[in-house]
Amino acid sequence: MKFKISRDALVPVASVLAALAIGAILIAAQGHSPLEVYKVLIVKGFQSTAGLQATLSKAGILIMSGLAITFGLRAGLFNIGAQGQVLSGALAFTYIGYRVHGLPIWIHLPFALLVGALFGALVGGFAGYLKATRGVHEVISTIMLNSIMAAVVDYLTQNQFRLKSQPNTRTPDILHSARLPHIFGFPTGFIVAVILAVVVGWIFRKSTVGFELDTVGKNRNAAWYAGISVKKSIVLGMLISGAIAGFTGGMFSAETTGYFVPAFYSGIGFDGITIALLGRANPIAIIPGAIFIGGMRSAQSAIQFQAGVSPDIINLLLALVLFFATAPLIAKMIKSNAKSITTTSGWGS
Amino acid sequence: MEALLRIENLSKSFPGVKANDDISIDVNKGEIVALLGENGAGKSTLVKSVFGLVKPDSGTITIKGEVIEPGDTAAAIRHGIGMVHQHFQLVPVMSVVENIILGDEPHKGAFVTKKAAREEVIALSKRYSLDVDPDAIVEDLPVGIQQRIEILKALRKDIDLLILDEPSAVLTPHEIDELLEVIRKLAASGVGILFITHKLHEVMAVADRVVVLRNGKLVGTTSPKETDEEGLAQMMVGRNVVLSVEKGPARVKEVALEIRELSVKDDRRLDAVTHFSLEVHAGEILGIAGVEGNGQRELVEAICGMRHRENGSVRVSGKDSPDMDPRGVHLMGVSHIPEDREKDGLVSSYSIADNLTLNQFNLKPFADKGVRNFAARDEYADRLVKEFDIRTPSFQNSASSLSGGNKQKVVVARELTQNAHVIVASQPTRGVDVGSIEFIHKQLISARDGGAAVLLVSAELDEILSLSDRIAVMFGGKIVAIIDGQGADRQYIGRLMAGLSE
Amino acid sequence: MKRFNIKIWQLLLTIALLAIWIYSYIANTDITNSVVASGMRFGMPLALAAMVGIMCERSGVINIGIEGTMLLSGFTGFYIASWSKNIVVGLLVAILTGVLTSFVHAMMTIQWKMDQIIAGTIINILASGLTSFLYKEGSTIPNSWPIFDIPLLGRLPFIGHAFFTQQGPIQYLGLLLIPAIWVMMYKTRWGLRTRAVGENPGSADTAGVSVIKVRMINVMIGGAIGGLVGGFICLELVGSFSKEFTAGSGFTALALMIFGRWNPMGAFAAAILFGLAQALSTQLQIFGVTNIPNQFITMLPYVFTIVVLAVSAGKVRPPAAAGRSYEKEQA
Amino acid sequence: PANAATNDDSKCGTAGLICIGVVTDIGHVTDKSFNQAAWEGAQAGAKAVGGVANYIESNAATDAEYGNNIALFAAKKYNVIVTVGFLEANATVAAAAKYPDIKFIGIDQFLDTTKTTPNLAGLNWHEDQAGFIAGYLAGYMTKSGKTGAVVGLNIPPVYRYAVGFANGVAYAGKEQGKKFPASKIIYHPAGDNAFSDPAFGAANSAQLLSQGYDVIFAAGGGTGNGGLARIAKTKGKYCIGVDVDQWGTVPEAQPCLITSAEKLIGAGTADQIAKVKAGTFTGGNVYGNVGIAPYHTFASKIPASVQAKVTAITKKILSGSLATGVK
Ligand SMILES: Nc1ncnc2c1ncn2[C@@H]1O[C@H](COP(=O)(O)OP(=O)(O)OP(=O)(O)O)[C@@H](O)[C@H]1O
Ligand SMILES: Nc1ncnc2c1ncn2[C@@H]1O[C@H](COP(=O)(O)OP(=O)(O)OP(=O)(O)O)[C@@H](O)[C@H]1O
Ligand SMILES: [Mg+2]
Ligand SMILES: [Mg+2]
Repeated sequence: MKFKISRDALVPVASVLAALAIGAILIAAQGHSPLEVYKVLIVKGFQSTAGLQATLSKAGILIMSGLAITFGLRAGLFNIGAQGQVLSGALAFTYIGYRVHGLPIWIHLPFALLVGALFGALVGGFAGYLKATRGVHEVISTIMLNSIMAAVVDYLTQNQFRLKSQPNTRTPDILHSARLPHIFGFPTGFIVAVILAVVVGWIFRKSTVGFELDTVGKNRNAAWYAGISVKKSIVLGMLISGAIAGFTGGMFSAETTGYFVPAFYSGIGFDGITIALLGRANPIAIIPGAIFIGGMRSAQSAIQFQAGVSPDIINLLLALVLFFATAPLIAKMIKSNAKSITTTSGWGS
Repeated sequence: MEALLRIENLSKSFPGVKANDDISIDVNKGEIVALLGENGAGKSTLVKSVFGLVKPDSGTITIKGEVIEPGDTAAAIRHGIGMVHQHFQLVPVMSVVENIILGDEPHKGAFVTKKAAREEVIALSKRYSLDVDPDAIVEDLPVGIQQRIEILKALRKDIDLLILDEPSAVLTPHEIDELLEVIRKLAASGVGILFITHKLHEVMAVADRVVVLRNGKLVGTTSPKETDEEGLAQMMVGRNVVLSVEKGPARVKEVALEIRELSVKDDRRLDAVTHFSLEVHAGEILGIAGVEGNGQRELVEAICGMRHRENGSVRVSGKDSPDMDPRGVHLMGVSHIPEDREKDGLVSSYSIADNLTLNQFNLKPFADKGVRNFAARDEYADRLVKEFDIRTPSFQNSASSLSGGNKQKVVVARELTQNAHVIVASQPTRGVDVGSIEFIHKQLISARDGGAAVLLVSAELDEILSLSDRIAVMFGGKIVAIIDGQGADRQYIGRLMAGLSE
Repeated sequence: MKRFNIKIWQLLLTIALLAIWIYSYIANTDITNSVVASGMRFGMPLALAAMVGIMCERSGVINIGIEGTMLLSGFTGFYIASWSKNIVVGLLVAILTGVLTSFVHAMMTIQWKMDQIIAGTIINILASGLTSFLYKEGSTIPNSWPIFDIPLLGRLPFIGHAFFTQQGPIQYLGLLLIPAIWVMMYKTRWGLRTRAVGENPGSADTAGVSVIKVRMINVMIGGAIGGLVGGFICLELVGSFSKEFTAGSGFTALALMIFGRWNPMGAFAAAILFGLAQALSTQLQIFGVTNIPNQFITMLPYVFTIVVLAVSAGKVRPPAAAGRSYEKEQA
Repeated sequence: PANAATNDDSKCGTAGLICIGVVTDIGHVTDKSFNQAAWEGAQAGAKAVGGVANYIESNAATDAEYGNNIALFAAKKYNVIVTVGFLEANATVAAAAKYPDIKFIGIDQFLDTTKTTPNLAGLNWHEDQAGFIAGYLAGYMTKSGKTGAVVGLNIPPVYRYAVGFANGVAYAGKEQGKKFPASKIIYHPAGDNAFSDPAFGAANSAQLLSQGYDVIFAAGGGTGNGGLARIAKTKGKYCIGVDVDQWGTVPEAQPCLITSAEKLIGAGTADQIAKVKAGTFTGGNVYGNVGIAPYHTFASKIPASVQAKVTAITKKILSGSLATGVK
């Protein structure tokens, strides 16, 4: 039994190795030294203090956006358009962050984050409401809401929320009382993200609400039979998924950007999907994947500068890792019985 | 003479179970062989191997002297095997015609010739006197009709061997008689028949030979001439089974379930139940007899709060029960054994333990202030698995690993251990073996004797007759008669069910 | 009754749109023609991308890797066209790439029974990583596909000018291909089997239809269409490959597929409707409507889609087996 | 280290050697647009002063990412760092304060000079001037009098290009005594793909063409390029590119491309590098030159009189004697 467990744990490790091996061939084919590239990757991403800081800071955001997607997946909802919720959360956070003066940090920051989460929840919850009451599929509504939110956010940043002294479109700087302090240089966002992961993990493991959402995700008819309000669960699932996404946008602003420009946030929502899938929609299991990806991302520039390889190698490596970690090839090779990953079955209409 | 079908030394294992263990069976031309066994004995696995749906681990299957490639359905069909499946293999959103022709469509080039297909289906249904509307969409049809489509599908090709895996589980007595007639006719025309059922009187009525499986092994062969129903049951279960239900007189108390002027619509928003009124007393079993599709499902769902009540009220122990609130109704003391366990009654990827507490997970002792208590759940599950003899290595296993009968036991165990005032049992023994039927019936009676009001809905007229203290016959969404259970006349009820006036 | 509801809404919407169309055609023929044609241009690549989804999902395979399929095909199509100095070769290679990409997707989902959402995500990030990693600047193609008028149809009254003039070959091809897919899906034996496999693979299997084969082939046909769209965007619309040129259209296409209820003609209508809303928002800018901020004008197609869906209500019902890999044992 | 011929940075830090590092905005030095132009300018500048040039492409639009990339150059003792795009503004200001010995050139970054250090120059352009000149040419080339612009996201530089263009058209119309309808500006909706949506550019251009618009300014990365390619397929219509001379970057646009509204990013960057070498680098907000690209084969089709008028108006605009009317 012990032996089997260690074999299952080997799967991700072997997947990473396999991805790196294929990556090495591609790098060598372009006339560079794979060894040098990987050295830079490890040194810059995981060894130096600055690198580790950047890694964990990125990992924190990845964990949070992964949690947003995970929360939906567990309730059978595919929040493919979390990006719109991230954006609205980020802008709402920023507005409170620069507009409300005179609050101490321990009130201002949590309050602004709460408002960010609230706005994310509004957007996500609206999609959930449309699904529960009108049967509008969340994949459509969230993708459409993405574009709508992009336009709304763009309008606000260009007008009411704009820093007038700058010719370019951006908001004023977020006040220090709404910025996330680093504790001894350690990215606080990462700690918050891990705590959030534990909370979400607990919800699905131990709480009745989590069980209700899970049941709705697995068999809607049985959930209804068992006295679970399917509609309420759908709204709740999207609401919380959106809240986490909005919170992620706020945290990113608080820790990293310092003011709001829509482009800062591109890709956060979609990254969350990759992370959630890599972690098999398990809130705790997404953490190592996020750290790994965070590390690769933070070493990306150094790889180009110091090793001369296109930084896009990182996205390629990521895809390969996801492929090997999920395809049964590796698992078969090392004779693991690790169950294949499932997220939702189908569109879970 | 060479046997038509020859199964030799067939074995098949699934993780943790040996479903078939070195089984050898012959079926001759024109012979009707009944395959008996408890739930999980391995009957379905065996016939699925013959039809190529399961690839056996070892053994050979020969038909008319030719070996069939294992695990190849198309080959089985080519060799003239037809099969009616235990679980319907129909495409719900397609028409009857489309379902029947699937796989071998009348065609011109790449195109399906709709007209020819339709004519073929009409002719087929005439030939076997199995009436179906060729253009109806399958999901709109009652299960009985769906079963007919399954049978027509299997009969469509000129087959040498017909496999029937519990074809009668959802049929009315009349339909069963028709089915048995079809089977006899086919056998007379030389088709070999392999017939799985849990209804022993059917076996006695048509089988030439009976083969019994237990725990994956062949335990004996007999024939209706050599034995009786009791004997068959004993062979299957390995012990004495009491087939007739023993129950004392009902000690009827106050009204526990009161339905007044209830109207309900079906999924297509058509009237399914209209102005329906009924009272069920504590301490009695009221059986609703009726051909499936006469509003029973909608009635049950409306009573249990799962379907909107257009009109009327449902009172439990004198209090109004809420509309569209299954939890609210449950909390008033209503238990519900749903007719479709796979769809409504279970979450198949959940553990047996979670399924045993599926509608109580939020109640004490299984949860407190929104936090679940796994120790309490497991203790409870352990007890129920033993008490209800649910065949599984562990209550941690997923419900999907259970055989049909054992899945049903999970649902029944969950619903009958909650000390409910009202028990709504919809098709509680569908697809369940005789041993388990006996067990479930005993449980229902003891619930009645414990003071619960039991509303029993069953397409199984025998079940209704043997359990009910009163019988309500339902037709077209209404009650057409209420009869005393004692000495009720089978023929008379049958006529009422068919909508014939007295 | 529910089904009936949907039909009424569809009917009302169709009538309303037709009325608006006829009215504005009479009021201002040129602009109406131009807007309708523009709607087609916006909608057609999306409609074709939605066909990829339909081919896959009708047979029970969810494909969220449409984006990646188009990206990879556009990439190879463009570079091969550039290298061979032949856009026909480029287009063929694009289609082949689509087939190969979907073959990988099919292996993952059908043979290895991987989670289908994950498989699609892998295709997407693999495509994005590969195309940017291998990207080389400075390549050009000798010429790109021309636009042209269809001789007779182009002169038809009412629809002729809007549908059959001044469009590229993909537009016209789409007008043939989409109905062809519809006919295939609803009139042929292959289509019947495909739908059966997507709804209840067990049923198809017990009828002797090979679930694996039907799925593999449909997914690969879908891939070919995806390759075609990717190739055409690079070889016709733009004439060059740019990174991430798909710009999320693969996901919009999925939304339109659902909007169109997994029906080829439905998705086509949805895509054209979406395209029309875009053309309309452009037209509002052309008319110089300045009292509404531009962001709110450009938001129109998205708001429109949500509103139409919310009002016409009716639960969408995906092919029942979509997303589930088929285990023969459990038949 | 990779890239061009002059990229060996092992000797950086030795006196007199100018080492130039370019930190791109999210995007690549091959984007056929401003990242590429800045990188080419840096290389040209390096060549002119006998220095070294290298680039790092940013992978995320965050201050942290930009800061890290700048730090990579600083650690290697580069002495000129070019940051591209206004998204990098904050990071550049912070880095300039942190590394007072390094000269910073922030492209498209308008500085609040009360808060910045003198080793930082914000290099900007009057896009409205380039747009105006291109529009003026369009005003003489249009036959129908109907002109339009299909552009990316409505952000200030894009806005200035587009409105400058419209004003230029109107000005030319007035000169000719014609009252043209206002030039139509079509913006891409907000979203991550505003500058990478060729299908949008193509479809919108086609919509304008079919309504008789005959000179179209397509400005906005991939979105604009899609427009150019589409316009080129309709005979007798003209298109105008943006930022760089798109004759080379979008060759399939050549049948319609009469010119491109350019901001001379490369020249501006090289110019600042030369100033560093000469010791005349001053920091603060500086403006680079704008103009329109050569006519290429259209030189023979655009009447000489029109060409002369355009040359004259260019002078007036650049000297400031004629205002574009864009705030
Ligand atoms: N696909 C499968 N995977 C794992 N175990 C299976 C599978 N199919 C059947 N089994 C197991 O094999 C055994 C035999 O099952 P089978 O369905 O053949 O029983 P059966 O005799 O048909 O029962 P029933 O009367 O309930 O239909 C059971 O223990 C069942 O749980
Ligand atoms: N095993 C299979 N599973 C699914 N589809 C199949 C299979 N074999 C063939 N098809 C498809 O079914 C259609 C008919 O092929 P098939 O060989 O079954 O025809 P047939 O019934 O033998 O008809 P004919 O009378 O023309 O010989 C074709 O579109 C073919 O591609
Ligand atoms: Mg069975
Ligand atoms: Mg044949």
